[in-house]
Amino acid sequence: MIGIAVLFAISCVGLAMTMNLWRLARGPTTADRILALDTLTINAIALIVLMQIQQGSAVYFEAALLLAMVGFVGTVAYCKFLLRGDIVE
Amino acid sequence: MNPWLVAPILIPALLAPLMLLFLRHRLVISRTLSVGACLAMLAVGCGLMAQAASGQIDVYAMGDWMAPFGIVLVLDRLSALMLVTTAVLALPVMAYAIASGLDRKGWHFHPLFQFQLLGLNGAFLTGDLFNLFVFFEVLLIASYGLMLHGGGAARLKAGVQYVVVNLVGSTLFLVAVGLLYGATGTLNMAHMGERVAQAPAGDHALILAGGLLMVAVFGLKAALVPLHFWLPRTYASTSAPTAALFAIMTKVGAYCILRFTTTVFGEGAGELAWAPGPWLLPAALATLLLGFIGVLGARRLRKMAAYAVVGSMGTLLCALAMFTPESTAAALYYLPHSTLSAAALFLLADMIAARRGDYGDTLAPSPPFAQAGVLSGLFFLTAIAVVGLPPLSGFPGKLLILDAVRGTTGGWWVWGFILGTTVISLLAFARAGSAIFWKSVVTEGEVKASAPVAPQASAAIVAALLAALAALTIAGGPVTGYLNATAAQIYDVQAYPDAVLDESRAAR
Amino acid sequence: MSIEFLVASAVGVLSAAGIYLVLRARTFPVVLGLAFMSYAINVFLFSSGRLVVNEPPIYGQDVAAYSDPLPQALVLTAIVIAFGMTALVVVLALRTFLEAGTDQVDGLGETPAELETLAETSASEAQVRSDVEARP
Amino acid sequence: MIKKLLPHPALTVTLILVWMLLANRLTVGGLVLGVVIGVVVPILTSPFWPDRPKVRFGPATWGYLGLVLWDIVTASFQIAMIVLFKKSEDLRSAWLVVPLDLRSPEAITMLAGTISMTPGTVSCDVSSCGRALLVHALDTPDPGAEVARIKRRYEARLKRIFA
Amino acid sequence: MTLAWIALLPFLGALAPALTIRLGRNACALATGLVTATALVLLLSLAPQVMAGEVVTTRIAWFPTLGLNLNFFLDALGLMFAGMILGIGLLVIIYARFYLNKTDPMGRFFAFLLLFQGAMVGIVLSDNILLLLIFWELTSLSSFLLIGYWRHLPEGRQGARMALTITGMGGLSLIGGLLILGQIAGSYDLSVILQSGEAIQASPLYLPALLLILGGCFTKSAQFPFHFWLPHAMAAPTPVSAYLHSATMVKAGVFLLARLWPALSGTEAWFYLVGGVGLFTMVFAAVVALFKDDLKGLLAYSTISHLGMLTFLFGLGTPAAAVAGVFHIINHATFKAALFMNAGIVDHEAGTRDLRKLGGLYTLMPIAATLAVLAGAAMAGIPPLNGFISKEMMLEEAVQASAFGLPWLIPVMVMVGILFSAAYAFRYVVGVYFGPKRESYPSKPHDAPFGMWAPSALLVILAVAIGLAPALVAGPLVNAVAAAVTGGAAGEKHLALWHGFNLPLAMSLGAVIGGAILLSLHRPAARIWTALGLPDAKTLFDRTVAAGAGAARKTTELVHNGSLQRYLAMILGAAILAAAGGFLSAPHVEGLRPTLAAPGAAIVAWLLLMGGTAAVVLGHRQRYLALIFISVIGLVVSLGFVYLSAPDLALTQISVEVVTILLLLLALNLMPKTSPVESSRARRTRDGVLASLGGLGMAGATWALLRRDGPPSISEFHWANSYSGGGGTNVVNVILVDFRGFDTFGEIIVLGIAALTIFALLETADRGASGQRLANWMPDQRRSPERHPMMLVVATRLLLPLASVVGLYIFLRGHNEPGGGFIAGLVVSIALLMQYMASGYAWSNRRLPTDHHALIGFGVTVAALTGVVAMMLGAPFLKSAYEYVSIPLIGDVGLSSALAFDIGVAFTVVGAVMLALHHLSGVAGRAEKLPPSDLPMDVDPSRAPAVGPTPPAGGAGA
Amino acid sequence: MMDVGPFEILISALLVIGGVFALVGSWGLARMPSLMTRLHGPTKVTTLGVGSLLVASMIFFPAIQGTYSAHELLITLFLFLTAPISANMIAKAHLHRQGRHIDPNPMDDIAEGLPDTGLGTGWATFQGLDTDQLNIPR
Ligand code: NA
Ligand code: NA
Repeated sequence: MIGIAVLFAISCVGLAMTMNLWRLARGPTTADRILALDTLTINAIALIVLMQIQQGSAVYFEAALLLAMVGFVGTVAYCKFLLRGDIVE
Repeated sequence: MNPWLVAPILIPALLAPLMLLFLRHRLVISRTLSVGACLAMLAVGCGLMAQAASGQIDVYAMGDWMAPFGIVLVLDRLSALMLVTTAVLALPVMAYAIASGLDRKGWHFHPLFQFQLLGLNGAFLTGDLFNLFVFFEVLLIASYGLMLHGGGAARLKAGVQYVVVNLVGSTLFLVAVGLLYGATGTLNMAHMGERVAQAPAGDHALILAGGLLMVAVFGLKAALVPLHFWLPRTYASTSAPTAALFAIMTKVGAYCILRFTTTVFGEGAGELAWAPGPWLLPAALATLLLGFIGVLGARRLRKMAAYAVVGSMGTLLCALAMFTPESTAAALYYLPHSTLSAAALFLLADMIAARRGDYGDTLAPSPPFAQAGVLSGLFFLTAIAVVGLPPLSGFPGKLLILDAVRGTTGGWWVWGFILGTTVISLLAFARAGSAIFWKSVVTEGEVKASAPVAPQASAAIVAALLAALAALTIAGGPVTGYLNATAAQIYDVQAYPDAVLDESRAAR
Repeated sequence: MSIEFLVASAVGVLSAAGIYLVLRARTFPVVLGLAFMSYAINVFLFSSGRLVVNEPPIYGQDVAAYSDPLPQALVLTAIVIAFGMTALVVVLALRTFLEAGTDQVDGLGETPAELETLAETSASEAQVRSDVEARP
Repeated sequence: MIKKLLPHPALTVTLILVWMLLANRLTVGGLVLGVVIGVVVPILTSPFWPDRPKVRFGPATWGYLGLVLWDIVTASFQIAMIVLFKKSEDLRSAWLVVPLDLRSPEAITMLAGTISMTPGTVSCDVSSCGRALLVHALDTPDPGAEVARIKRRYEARLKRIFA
Repeated sequence: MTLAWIALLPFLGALAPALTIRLGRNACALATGLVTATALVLLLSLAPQVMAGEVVTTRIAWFPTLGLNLNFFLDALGLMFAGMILGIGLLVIIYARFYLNKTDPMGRFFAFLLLFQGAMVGIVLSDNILLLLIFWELTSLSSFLLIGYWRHLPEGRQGARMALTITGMGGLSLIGGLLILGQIAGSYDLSVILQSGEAIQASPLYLPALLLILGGCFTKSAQFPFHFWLPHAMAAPTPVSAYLHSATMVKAGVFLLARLWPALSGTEAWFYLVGGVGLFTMVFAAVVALFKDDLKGLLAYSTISHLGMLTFLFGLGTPAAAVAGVFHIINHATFKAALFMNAGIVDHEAGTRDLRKLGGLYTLMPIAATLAVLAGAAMAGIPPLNGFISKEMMLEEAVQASAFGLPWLIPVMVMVGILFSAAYAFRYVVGVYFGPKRESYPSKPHDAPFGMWAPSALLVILAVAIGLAPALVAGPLVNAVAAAVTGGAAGEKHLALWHGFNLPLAMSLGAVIGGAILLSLHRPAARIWTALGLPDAKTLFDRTVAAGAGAARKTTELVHNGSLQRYLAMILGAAILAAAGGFLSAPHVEGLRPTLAAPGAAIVAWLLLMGGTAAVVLGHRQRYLALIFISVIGLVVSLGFVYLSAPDLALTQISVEVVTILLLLLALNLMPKTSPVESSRARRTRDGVLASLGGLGMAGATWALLRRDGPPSISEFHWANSYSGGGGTNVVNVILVDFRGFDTFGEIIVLGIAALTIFALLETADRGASGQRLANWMPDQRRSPERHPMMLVVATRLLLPLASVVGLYIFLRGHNEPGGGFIAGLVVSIALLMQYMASGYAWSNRRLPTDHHALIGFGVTVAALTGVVAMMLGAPFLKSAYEYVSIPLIGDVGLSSALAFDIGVAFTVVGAVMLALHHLSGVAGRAEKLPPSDLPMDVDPSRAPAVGPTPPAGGAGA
Repeated sequence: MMDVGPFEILISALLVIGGVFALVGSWGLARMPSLMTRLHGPTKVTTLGVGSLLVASMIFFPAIQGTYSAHELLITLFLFLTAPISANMIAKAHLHRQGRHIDPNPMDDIAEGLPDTGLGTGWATFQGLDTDQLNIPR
């Protein structure tokens, strides 16, 4: 049962990621692309979590944790670049 | 295990961070330490060479993990030779850098120099292919720093090219390592050689693809045409001591071609034995030709020197490509010669440029300038060395090569190219010297140049390099004796793998 | 569709993109190209240990199967080195742009004589020198 | 002295908790290490957090957290419905200006975060005097009521927490 | 040993003039003369032995494996030449002492002269042909210095360069020839080679060897068509011309012909090549000589002609001809050196060497005139002078020779040659000393000082003496030499002035008469000659060289056009070629390893990767967008690592990715935001093809690897020993810090150096052109005024401690679980970066005033010391140790020395990242016109309202 | 399907909900008409979806695998902490790029620009502090 649910969820997240890709490619504004990337990262975290449940192994949590942290930093940096040019000032 | 094997790596590894931590603003102490380190490396190198001369191959297992599982340093006659050549080069170059005040013209010259030596020594000692990559990176990144040291738009532009080309080269290195590891399951070169020998025929294509790619990567460092493009502008644009030190960098490539081919694709490799050779020769010939055409076509002395490096690499690689003990011994004689003579030429070009003000090192007449007499004498001797005329070591070097390649496939080509390019370079240097020194006697006006820094010392340093070449010539007998033994050791199918892998064999 | 095929084709596409981008005429795409090459090579090197799923190389008495740890260690080293190199080349690209006013690297607009000009170097060298001297 | 040792007591507690979560094991040793970390890390990072917002930890805080959590869940369902079934043309989006009574940056941030995570609104900007929030509402029939709801439901509670 | 000393003495002695010049010109000349005299005495001390038929040898090993040894031998041929070199050398030194001006640097002159002398002596004494080659090239080099001695003369420079080029080229040809010769003979020792004549001539390599050797001989001895350098070399001071270009150096080629005569001569090839070239040169040069108005030019072509004659004689291949050749070498040396000195005296006294301005000097310079008459007569072959005897011997051989089946061909040509020889000899003597006296000479001529004419007088006396009593004066020597040259085949030859009436005598007579007639017809003949307008070899040579250099420059600059893209294309192309070539030239069998089925998510990830890649490639001109897209690729790669059981890789990739992006964004801020379209469609196609090939290759290689199992990896050992030997369960980490800790050690050094270089690059960015550009920098995009958004600042304040804890955690667990020093270092760096991004550089840095250099230095030192400590404990470098320590309350803690190593790694990482960031933002700050903000956030309602400006240094303390 | 315990059902439900939410969030991103409207989906729905999956995982490991893992909580904490800030920064960037005339929903035929703050000052993205205020120490 969990197996099927995981598969379902993975399919959902996978589909979500393709939508993110579409938005990323499509834009039209830069902010859209940043948002799409940010969402993609969150979906990637979801994917990792699902992968762990599927494999019954908890080795990859740090990857998800780091992704959460790093995805945020990336988004902020991209935005800051749009706002100020200089991301550290 | 002989702990002295780590010394050539450890000396700079400890000294450079020390300078970084405490001595960033202490030029005098940094200089003292730097020269001291060079001297120490020379001493250690000589000691190791004396030891290697006995024919014993010393293995040092890093972290006490035996080969092929851990990384080992291997000291044989060849690596000892490279260590000593490096140290012999480093000392005068460092002295010149100090004398000319280069180390004040930017940050971190001394740590970078030491790191550069670390990378070089590591590359010469390691027995592990991936560790070789790491040391390549160390020496490369230090070389980036040194190359850019002093700045300026021209240097920076050239620097971008140098860095990018080498980054691509590093990528290719890893491709080769990946292929070879994937196909042999090992990284230790001696072990890889064994695995290659045992590999099923179906794996040969992959192994050879990896092997040739590896050789191409080494060829990139060795400025093998058409992988040489990075060199002329880089060497001509950087500071003279850096260019002089870089004279050994191309030799790293040559060394690696030799080491890698003999250990991995050596006699024991069956059908794959010596497979890189036939690919290497045409490229080496092209290198030779293009290099010396560049020498003849250059507008500036430093460019000329840079192309001379390319040309001399062609000469060296022609001999290496034959993969016979005789040709290897010849190449190994030519190696220190071409290193030291190129260094002398770069330093000399710098001295000339410094004394000619705006005329710089252009191959055009200028009004008379300071120290022209001394410099012309040094130039004459350096040109003799670079062209390969007697009485300096270039001549016996070329004779050795010509003698050794006789009778091999392609030997006649080598003859024709070496002799022909010698004519070209002879013509080029005659023109250059005459333009700089003779025509200046009759050119009106005066040069606007600040008084040269440490003129006597600089001249003495170049003279010392030339003296080293003279010593190489005079001591031809013992030197070639050592080199013949070196070649014999390299071509001994068993010696190197036995020394490196014995422990693990016993354990198995 | 096998994982192996996906990985192999990914390596190929990343490499191709890397090659194409480093052949562009400006430093910035070249840097991007180097990044692509770095991705490709990391995956490739990693692949040299073959692919397995859910067998991380964490040692345990009862663990029988594991992915080859050695290529992973190699890739880690390679990533770190590539990181340092990328940082350097990025800064170098910036610095060169600031000094030369262009990020062209295709030799356009440079005559052979210009390619050999070093006059600028000496001026800038002199400045650096005086600055370093000013420091204790 | 205490202030120097424990610049942000709440942070210390959080960090100890985080450490225990990370360590994944409840041992005395782990706890000791967690306490050490919980004390040392805030001290080390305190220069970057010079202000000490006064936070009252009490039922109000926990209540607020529970409320927000509930709102997040419902908000998500609402948005999901809108996303799935509402036509773009029918969306009654609006800009809301939320005048602020809160003054501490931490509190305002908390409020803005709450707004962003709860039904149909995303905080977009603050005024340059820091006394108003700019909020985008995805689908609101009555913007004024929405502002009032925000002030009543969240800001009022936050005022009590950040005294 | 004596022989080696004779050869080396002039070299060592070259220091003498350089050192003694301070004591004056006489001392200098004396010292030089003493050196030469000593060598001569040493040589003569061996003469009795040699004349007795003994061969004196000295053998010193030098390059034994190459066969290049200091092997000298002295036979009669060597004795004759060495005697000539040293004897005439001595005379030239005396002559030069008086010839050189006060302003001429004499020390240098004599030093060069001695170097040359040593080289020449070396050639003739070498028993080893490789050694001979060395001396051979040394003559080229030292003569280069001597010809260019007068640096202010452009003719001197050009002459020197031309001589060096031509003879140098010949020398290289000779190297080839002699090496082949050595190969055939099996030794480079002349004594062996000379014994192997038959084997040599039977070898298929004989002809190439011969051609190459002749290339050396002909260039050195100025044989047609390599003759043209010699006249131009005459720009040298006269002593040099007399010495090098008549008596010694140019004879080196002839010497070698003589030396190798037993081994090479006697074949048809030898006859036609050597004899033919010699004969043609003899005739041709004689003709040219007649029409030279410059005395030295005339003598130069005369020399060429005589060298041709010598070559012709050795080319005939008969022992008798060889004897004649040997004899004429001596004779020519005597009269030609004398004539050169004479020409120098004329030049010195009359101020010109132009025959058109000279004449009638007989009364003004009687001594010089007498000597010139005698030497000229010897050159013209008039009895009873030595030139006559050797010419007769030559004619005797010539009339017997037949070429191409035409018995008259050689005699006729020879006849023409000697006729013109007589004519130019007459022209010299008559043109300078007889005829009408000129009204004004450039300077007032009178006889030269004794020291200047005495040497030539000595030579003339010798010429006369040989002519009168050849058997007595030269007979033993000539016979001995002939025996040495021919290997005894010549037998005893009685030299005599009178051979009776015979054809040669008639020819001689005819030549003398004809020569006189020709001289009287000189004016019309000269007009015809000028009208012929034969091409000037020097012009041709210069043009060739210039064209060669030009072509070289064009080629070089065409190939190396400064385009990084071309370079990379070549490099990548070569790499593809190498790999593909290797792959295709060996067998390949597809592997059988089963593949893993790809789940849908993997395909989605793959699609993302493809999409991201396509977006970057297609949109790379929009740089900022490309950076966004590239993040997708990093993300997918990380996910791939997660899926494929490489957690450490995933962590590293994730954290490296973001730092890289941050650095790129920082750099992009100051750079153009778009790339223009610059490459043509063709270029893009080329790049596309290259990229496709490379991509296909990489994909193919990956596929091939993934489809096979391969031999067992060494990592099985790592797996098995990771816990027991390395004390950790994360095998990747144990490999990194233990099994292959040395790699990691190198890796952090790389990182450290990268940071140092970044520092060095950016530290100077505010100076020079760069500083100018930064000062004038204008943002190319509209900017929001807010620098430090409040909400971001608040969030990062919370995130920093959280991330630090995570970093610490990842660090501590690294040895057993995914993680480690590098990732931890990056995590901490990212947390700090976040702080800097949110609150600004100035504010943050004041709160974390770390010395990044020190961090890096500390990191590397700690890592190195971890290894050194092991060494101090007697273990190898980087040997690890681990211990489970029981700490109260905390319990058992695994402490590994590798942990210390990892600390070094982490510190280096943080230092490197922060250093790069620090300086990048420093540069950006310089471009910024705004003062740095001291506030952590722009909007802060809790802040007190403004109370007026305060100095920024007053800073906001915590 | 045997032996389906309450945990399995709970986990499965959470997984399904999480998956659906993640999908819906991204669907919103894909289909909404403007950035401001698109921002809502990922910020709330996706975040909650991932949260749901994390909770599922948090239950799954101790309940099914018998191993204990609380990292999920940390990830959730991170996500909930960062998602609003990300949204805020993206919105700010977008406002900055689009200007004051930005419409809350360009599809609804109502033209509407950015409102005033009502306090006399502007929005921080458009109006900064006075420069002499910048150096004020606190
Ligand atoms: Na909301
Ligand atoms: Na609207």
